[in-house]
This record gives sequence, structure tokens and C-alpha cells, in this order.
Amino acid sequence: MNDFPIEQIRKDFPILDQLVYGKPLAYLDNGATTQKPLRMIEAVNRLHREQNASVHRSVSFLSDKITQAYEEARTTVQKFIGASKSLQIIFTSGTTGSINLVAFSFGEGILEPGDEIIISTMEHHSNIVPWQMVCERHGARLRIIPITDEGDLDLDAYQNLFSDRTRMVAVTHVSNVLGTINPVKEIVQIAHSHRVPILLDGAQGVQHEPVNVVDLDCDFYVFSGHKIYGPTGIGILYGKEEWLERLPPYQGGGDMIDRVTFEKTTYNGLPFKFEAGTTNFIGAIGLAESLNYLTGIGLDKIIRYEHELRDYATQKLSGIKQLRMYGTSAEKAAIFSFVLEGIHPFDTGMIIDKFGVAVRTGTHCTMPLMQRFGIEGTVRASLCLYNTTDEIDRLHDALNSVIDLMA
Amino acid sequence: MNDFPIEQIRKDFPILDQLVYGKPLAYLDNGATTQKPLRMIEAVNRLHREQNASVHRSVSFLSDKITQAYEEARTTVQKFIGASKSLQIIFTSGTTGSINLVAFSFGEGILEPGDEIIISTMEHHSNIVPWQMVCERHGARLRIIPITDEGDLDLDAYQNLFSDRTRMVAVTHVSNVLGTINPVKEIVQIAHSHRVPILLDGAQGVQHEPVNVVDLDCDFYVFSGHKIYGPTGIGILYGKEEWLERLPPYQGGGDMIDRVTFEKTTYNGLPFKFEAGTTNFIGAIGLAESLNYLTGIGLDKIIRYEHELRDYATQKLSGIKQLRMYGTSAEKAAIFSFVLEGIHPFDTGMIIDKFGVAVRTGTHCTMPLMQRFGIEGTVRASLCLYNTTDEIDRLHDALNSVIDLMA
Amino acid sequence: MEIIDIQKEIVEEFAGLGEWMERYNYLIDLGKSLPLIDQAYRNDEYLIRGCQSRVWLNADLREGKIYYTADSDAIITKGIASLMIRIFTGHTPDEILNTDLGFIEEIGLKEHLSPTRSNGLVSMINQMRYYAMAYKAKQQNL
Amino acid sequence: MEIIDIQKEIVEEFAGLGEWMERYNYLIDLGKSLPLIDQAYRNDEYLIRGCQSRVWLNADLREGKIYYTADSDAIITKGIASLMIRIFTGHTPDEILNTDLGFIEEIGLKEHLSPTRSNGLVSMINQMRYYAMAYKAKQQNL
Ligand SMILES: Cc1ncc(COP(=O)(O)O)c(C=O)c1O
Ligand SMILES: Cc1ncc(COP(=O)(O)O)c(C=O)c1O
Repeated sequence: MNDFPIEQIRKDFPILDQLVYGKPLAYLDNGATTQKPLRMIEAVNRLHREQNASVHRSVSFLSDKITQAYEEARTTVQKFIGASKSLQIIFTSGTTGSINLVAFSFGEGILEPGDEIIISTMEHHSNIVPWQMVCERHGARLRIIPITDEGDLDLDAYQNLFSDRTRMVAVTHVSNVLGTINPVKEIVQIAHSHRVPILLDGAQGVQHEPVNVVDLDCDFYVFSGHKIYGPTGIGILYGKEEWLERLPPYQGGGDMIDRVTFEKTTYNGLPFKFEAGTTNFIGAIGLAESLNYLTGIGLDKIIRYEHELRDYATQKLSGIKQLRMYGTSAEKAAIFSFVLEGIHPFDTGMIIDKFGVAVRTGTHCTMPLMQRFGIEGTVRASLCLYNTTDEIDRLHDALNSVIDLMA
Repeated sequence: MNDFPIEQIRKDFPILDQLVYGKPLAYLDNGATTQKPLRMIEAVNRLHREQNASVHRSVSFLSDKITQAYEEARTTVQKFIGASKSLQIIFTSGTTGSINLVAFSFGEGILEPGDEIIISTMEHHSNIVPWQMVCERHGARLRIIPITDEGDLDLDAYQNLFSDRTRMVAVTHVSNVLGTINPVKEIVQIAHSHRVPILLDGAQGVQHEPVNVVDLDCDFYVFSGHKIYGPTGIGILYGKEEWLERLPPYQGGGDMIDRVTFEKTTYNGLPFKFEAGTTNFIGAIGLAESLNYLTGIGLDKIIRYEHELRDYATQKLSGIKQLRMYGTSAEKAAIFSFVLEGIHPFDTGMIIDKFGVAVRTGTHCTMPLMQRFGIEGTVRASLCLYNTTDEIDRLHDALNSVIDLMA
Repeated sequence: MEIIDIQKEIVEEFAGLGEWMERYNYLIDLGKSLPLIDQAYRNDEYLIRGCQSRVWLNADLREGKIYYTADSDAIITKGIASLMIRIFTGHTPDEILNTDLGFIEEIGLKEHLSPTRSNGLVSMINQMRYYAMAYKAKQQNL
Repeated sequence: MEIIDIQKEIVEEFAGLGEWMERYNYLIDLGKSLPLIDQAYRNDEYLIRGCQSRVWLNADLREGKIYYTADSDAIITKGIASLMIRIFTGHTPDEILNTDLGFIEEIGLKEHLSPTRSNGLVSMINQMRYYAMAYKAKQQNL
């Protein structure tokens, strides 16, 4: 790991340099939200101090400049995920906002009673509940891809779920609990071989794996800014142009319309048709800075480093006999969900917090997955580019202290 | 105006201290978006540098602290608008997000074919299109309150619009074009006398008028953070508890659920039921700082000062013979929409921009209102607490230059 | 003992403890020793749900006094629950309703009882008070 | 004249102008002198919509060359439209499609032709090119 400039990178994230209960912070809760690089922090600061104005209503200097920055941010996102046109990039409030948008519009535009939507057992509630709600509204139903004990999707079962009523597949790229990196390219091909479009939930994918939406050929790809070192309140919906054209708008309001009369309203073109009201333009520009920060380091380098962390942590945690790991796929990101035998995850989390080790405990918004494994929750440590082997050691030692304390 | 600390206040907004084309910036586009006080800017900066972590998933020090700050922000908003409980404050993405939420959930929960919703001629597209969309989905229809030539709601006509099919009234507090401050208390009472609930669009109201939702007795009140000196991507929905309890959720996802199984999902209590996914918690805390900033100055003082600016500008602009003002209500905020005779608003806006005067031109997302007055658009100058009589003079002089140039 | 005296006693006990490790140890021991709730009450009807840990609570009225039993799946939560029971149990509804819980801050457990910790403890205390209110109303109707 | 020479000519004209005020004055004069589009074309079918100002555009093919006429409700927009017509009109589809519009930056009007100014000009230029493409395709089919 010697060629990865980890020292410098840690300096880029000011929050990491602090003590918690007198111990250095080891922030291992990156699956929930990631920390922010100076480059993004300072961009937001500068926007607030020097450049704020309303976008897309440009008749003045400031609003011209910020509109340009906003549209450049769209292009940055486009390039980051390899989309072919910037109009395929819709700024939303987050992954949850993006999925609700697609689910709603797909429901209105396409779904009929009796139709079916395929999701998987390992989905986050944000990729379950919107589909449940839309199914209920349109009399459609969910079909669920089962998973193996290791936490892999059962692809044979997936194949068998298709019927002539299947209208959509929505599957996560990387599981936020198990860490499984799903074979998304194959999953997309299978959906397409049945002429069914597919949405990939990239909330845990885009920051940990290379993503090229043209290569993946997915119909929709969604993610959250705050999980990829960007601001809160901003998210991305990528969609194929045909789909975005075809789906009716989601929210109504300013900027998404062409003409409004009380009798009839016609809608604006892409991407604006799906961006109702004043968007989080400062968040969007901030997000672009975060992506530029990543590109500056080099995504391959980041991914390589994260895989090394993953291997180190896998090895290290396997040394704790009382630790039961959930998610042992051969293809996984540096996300570790586990339970210490006989010890409640919440107790574990609270105690290691006192050692400065921040993790998340609970169901991680994946209750059906918890039910699949017959558990109430797990402890989750989720690593990213600024974590270190030293922090993994500290997690390891803190877990051993928990075991001692609870004995 | 001598007792208003305008010098100090202008220093609190760093963006104001800049040159545009060599001229000092006169930012008169506050109806589109307001500038940010240092207190908010620094809070966001500090959150990014020291405190960011995921809210409501609290097992660690950082996430505990930020969850507390987020819930305190809710209380700050609650107090700012005089709501009785903090669970009545829902954080959304903006006014547009709030109205879409109410329109959708009201549609799902209440509307039947043949039902009617009353809005007014002066509504912003964000308070028209969501209702149009929901009417279309449920077979309901819009009834429109006409306005007078001065830009006042015709209250007699309003009374007459009610029928036994009226289910909702949605009216703006302050018109973003005409500046009219609607008699909202009376409007609410009239709606309630017909047993119809009412939503007030406070996007231009809450920063310019005292708002106490209990006193107003409105059923819903909505506004945007970025228009009240706060961050982008955050907005507020206030609702009466009975209504919020009764309406079904809008978006599905993390945090808004109680239990999820693939068969059945039950929803969380208020306010979380309406806050799906990771919210813009940094935006919410930033917004609370902006509100605290206003409270620190004193809302009455601000309102008094803004009214003085309004009177000064009304007087001053009336000196330009070629200027035709739209919106001359006896009750208006410091928002001025006008057209210079024979000169396109866009030309006017572009030219005064070169004098450093930033305004907005166009339809201001109120096409039906433009149709009412038979115009294609206006120039709009919208003032707020940091504007000065000097800036009004500069607007005045720049407009005279436009007239000269175009002669 | 009066509620206020029990609180004093607890504050003194905690004052004798050092760092968080000793406090947690103490809570864990308390958690282990809390008489389990009757299995009959460890079901959804008696469940107070927090996102993170679950608490079951029951209350009985005997001779004008309320007797609580509780359980939790998380041991530290259970330890804190056991403190709360020690304070409230065996007292009258009025005594319970008039109790000030400021001592919790003194013993360094405030964060565990903030509504942002979704461990069910805040809801548990609310529920303890609702029982007190309910029994009080019942007594007044007799 | 070749398109490139017209562009040079325009660049020189603008070089002789001073500050923005003189440039705008010039554009305003151009706008005033632009032969109005035939009323028959000033309707929705020929309308290119920007949020801020509206542009109407028509194109005719005569002897292999395209002749544009345009109008706008905003005078500066109209002035810029008139510059674009001066450049394109009377040329073949190929000449039009091969034109580089970099000179716009040189004359200080870039901001008016950015897609963020919703004045209809960017759409107008696109539309001018679409006409050229359409006529080219038509010629090839003959
Ligand atoms: C009266 C009114 N309503 C609604 C809106 C929409 O607000 P936002 O774009 O912040 O959602 C605006 C602002 O443009 C407004 O002025
Ligand atoms: C896989 C996955 N999908 C969706 C989400 C929801 O993202 P957000 O809360 O940012 O909308 C998350 C994050 O919690 C996630 O991990």
C-alpha cells in the first residue's frame, strides 16, 4: 500500500483529525455517510461567500456564472459515470429521491395491474418501499431474488423470476450490509434478454467500484452525493435518454415546465423536466468538486487501496473467534457486518465508540435481509479511501475489549 | 431608518462586497434566492470540517451530536413560525418539494373524482403544477381565484368558488411578482368556514412578514431555506398534526418506516414518516442558523426596515414616467415588477446588469399571472434586509440609462 | 425509601466509579441481574421499540403502588432500565409523576436517554409515566 | 463574401467599438434595422422559445443557398440574430454546417450565446443548422 498517499489524503479530510473521548477518531461508518475533502468544503464556502445566485434565470452576472458552474457540475457527473450526454444526469435530493422519482414515473407511465417488478433480498429500504408503494397504487407486485448464505444473489432463481408481466428490475450495485459487489453487468444482460429495463442502486457502488453506465448498459443508475464525499441533500439519477423522454414528470413546479395555463401545462425538455423548483445547485457544484477530487487521486488507485484494506480487515477480523460475519462473497467491498456471539450489536457499538471507533449498528435499513439471516441487526464497519490498517487494528482490539467486558 | 444597523448587516453578508463589471454589486434578486450570512456560512463550514456524521443512526459520538443538532434545528424552525410541536416540522428539499408532498399525499388520501381544489391567479408554478398533476391523476379539478388590476385577490369571488366538492385551498402568502401580501388570516377563516383545509405558500412570506402558524390557523405552511438566507436544497413543510397523521407518506425509503417486510410495510411516526432517506441535515442545521441570525437582529426591526425600503422604492420608481408597475396593492412587500414602455424586460435586465444591478426578468414562473395582465414578462426587483436606499437610487438611475440607450 | 433518596444513593454509587469502563461494567452487571420480565410479557404487546434495541416493560398496581418489570435485548440498555425501575418501582403514581430526572446527567448517562439514541429508553420512561397516569386515573374513578 | 471574411469584417467592426455601452448601442441599432420577418412567419410554428426572449426564424432555399430571416421581441437578442443572419444567409448548406463560431468570443458576446442565457439564441443557431442539414438532405435526394 506504499504508493497510496494516505497521509496526504487524511489531511484532505479535516474532520478525521480529532479526538473522541480522548482517543483519535477512527471513522468506520462510511456506508452511512462519508466525510468531506477540503476541496469540496472550500468550494461550498466560496459559493456561499462569493457566487450564490439563482440558476437558470440568468440575466445578471452572478446568475450567469452560477448557472454555468451548475451545468459544468452536470458534465462532471456525466463524465464520472461515463454517460454519453449531460441531459441524462438529473440532480435529485439523494438516492432515495432518485428511486422514488423513477418508481413514481414508471408507475404512472407504464405499470398496469398484474405487472411485476423484480428486486432482491439484499435491497435497502429505499429500493424496496418506493416499489412497494407504486405496486400498491397500480396493482402490480414484487418478485424477490433470493440470496445465498454467503450473500450472493441467486442468479438462477433470478432468471426464473421473469414472466411476461415483468416490467422492471431494481437491484443494488453493492450491498450496504454484506458488501457484496453484484455482477451487475450480467444482471443487466439477463434483464435485457427479457426486454426488461433495470435500475441499479449505486449508493454503495459508485464510490467503491468503477462505473461506466454505457458499458453496464443499465437503464437507470442512482446514487447520493453525501456517500461519495459530497454535500448532503444532493443525489443523481442517470437514465437512458429514451426512458427519461418516455416517463412522465415526477414533481411539478418551477423550471420543469415549458408553458403553464390553468387548462394545460407542457413540460420542459431533459434534464429540466425532472428538476422541479430551485434545485440544490450549491450541493450539485460541491458534489462535482468531490468527484474531481477523486479523479485527481485516480479512481483505480483508490479502488486498489480499498481492496487492500478489505483484505487486511477480512484477515484481521477472522482472528476473533466470537465474530460471526454476514457477507462472505468472493466479490465484496470493504464493508463488514458482524455480530459478536451473545452480545447485542448496540452494546458492541456503544462500547467501541468509547475507544473512538465509530461504526453503525442495527438493521441498516435492510430489515428483509435481517429476516433472511434470522437476526435483529449487526455491527457494520464500512471503510473507504481515508481509512488505514491501523484503524482496522483498533477496531479489532476494541472488539476484543468488548468481549472481555461482557464476559 | 437610522436605528437599523444596516452597515453591520451588510458586513454579515460577504457576497455583497464585490464589483460587477467594475460597479459595486446591487443585488436586487432576493425573490429568486437570498444571500447568506456569515453565521450560516460558518456553521456549514464547521459541520463539514468537524461534525458531519449520519443522523438518527446514533451509536457513536459524532452521530449523536449531529442528530442532536438536527433535532434542535427542527425546534428552531418550530419556534420561528410558532408551531406548537416540533414533530409538525418536516424537512423537505424546498417549497416545491413541500407542495408536491402535500399535493401527492392529499391526492392519495383524500381526493375523489369530481373534487375541487382552489388556487389563485397569482400562484407560482410550484403551487399550480403539483395540483394540476394530482387533479389529473384523481379526476379532480382546479378552481381559480381571480385578482383585481391592483393585484389583490378577489375575496368575493373566492367565497363563491366553494362548493360541496371543494377539498383544499392553496394560496400564496406573498406574491413573488406583485408583492401583494394576501390577507391570509381571513383567507384561512373563509376556507375553514367551508370546512376546507388550506395550504399557504410561504416562499415569499416567511422572510418578509411575521408568521405564526397557530395564529394563522392554516393547515399547511411551506417555505424554502434558500429564500430565507439559508442553504439550498432544504425546505420546510409545517402541517397540523391531525393532517400529517392522516395523510399517507409521500416518498418511501430509509428512516420513514417502522417495519419492512416484502409483504407489508408500516410507517414511522411524525415527523419521520415524511422524511424518507438521508435528509439534507447539514442544510437543516444551516437553515436554523439563518433563522437564529434573523431572530438575533429582531424580526420586527427587519420588517419595519423592509417596509421603509418599500416606501422609498415605490416613491422613487414612480418618478420614471415610462415605468408601468404591476402590483399596486395597499398591502405589499418590497417586490417590484414592472415594464419600461416599449422595452423588452430582458433588454432592460441585461443593460442594468452592466451597471451592477442584478434583477430578474421573465415570467417569474407565473405564466397564468402574466396572461392575466396580457404581458410576456416583467423586470422584477425584490429587496430584503441588506438592501439600501442607495441601491434603489442606482436601480432608478440605471433604468433611466436604459430608456436613453433604447431611445 | 423516597424516590429522591434512591436517586441520591445512585449518584453516590456512580461517584465512586471511575471512567466510562467502570460505569459500563456496573451497568452490565445491573443488566445481568435485572430480574427478567416474565416470559409472558416479552412479546409485542409489551414491546417498546427503538431502532437499535428493544425494551419490554410491564407495570402492576398493588396497594396503590406501581411495580415495574422490564427487559431489553441489549445489556447496557437493560442496565439503565434496571436503574429506572429501582427509582420508580414500589411508589405511588403521584410520586412517579412528580419525579425530576435531572440526576441522570449527574451520573453521566444523559446521552443514553436522549431521544436521538434510538435505544428505546426514552420511550420506556414515557411509558412508565403513562402507566402512572393511567393508574392514577383509575384510582380516581374508584 | 465567404463566411470567414464576413466574420473577420464583424470582428473588425467590434474592435472599433469601446465599452459594453457602445457594443450594446451597435446591437440595438442592428436590431432596429433587421428586416422584420414576414408577419406570416411570426407565429408559433416559427418560434424558437427561450425563457426570456422569443426568436422567430425562417429559412428559404434558392439556387442551392439558404436565406434566413428572423425576429425577436428583445432588441439586443434581435441585434445578435441579425449578426448571425449576416454570416449565414446566402450560403450553401455545406458552408453553413462547416462554420466555426469562435469569433463570437472575440467580439465579446459569448455570454449571450451560452446555453445558460435562456434568450433563444443558442436554439436559434441550432435551428439554423438544422435547416441547413434538412436542405442538404433534400438536395442529395434529388
Ligand atoms: C411564491 C413562490 N412559491 C414557490 C416558489 C418555489 O420555491 P423553490 O424553487 O425554492 O422550491 C417560489 C420561488 O421561486 C415562490 O416565489
Ligand atoms: C444501498 C443503498 N441504497 C440506498 C440508500 C439510501 O441513500 P440516501 O439515504 O442517501 O437516499 C443507501 C444509504 O443508506 C444505501 O446504502
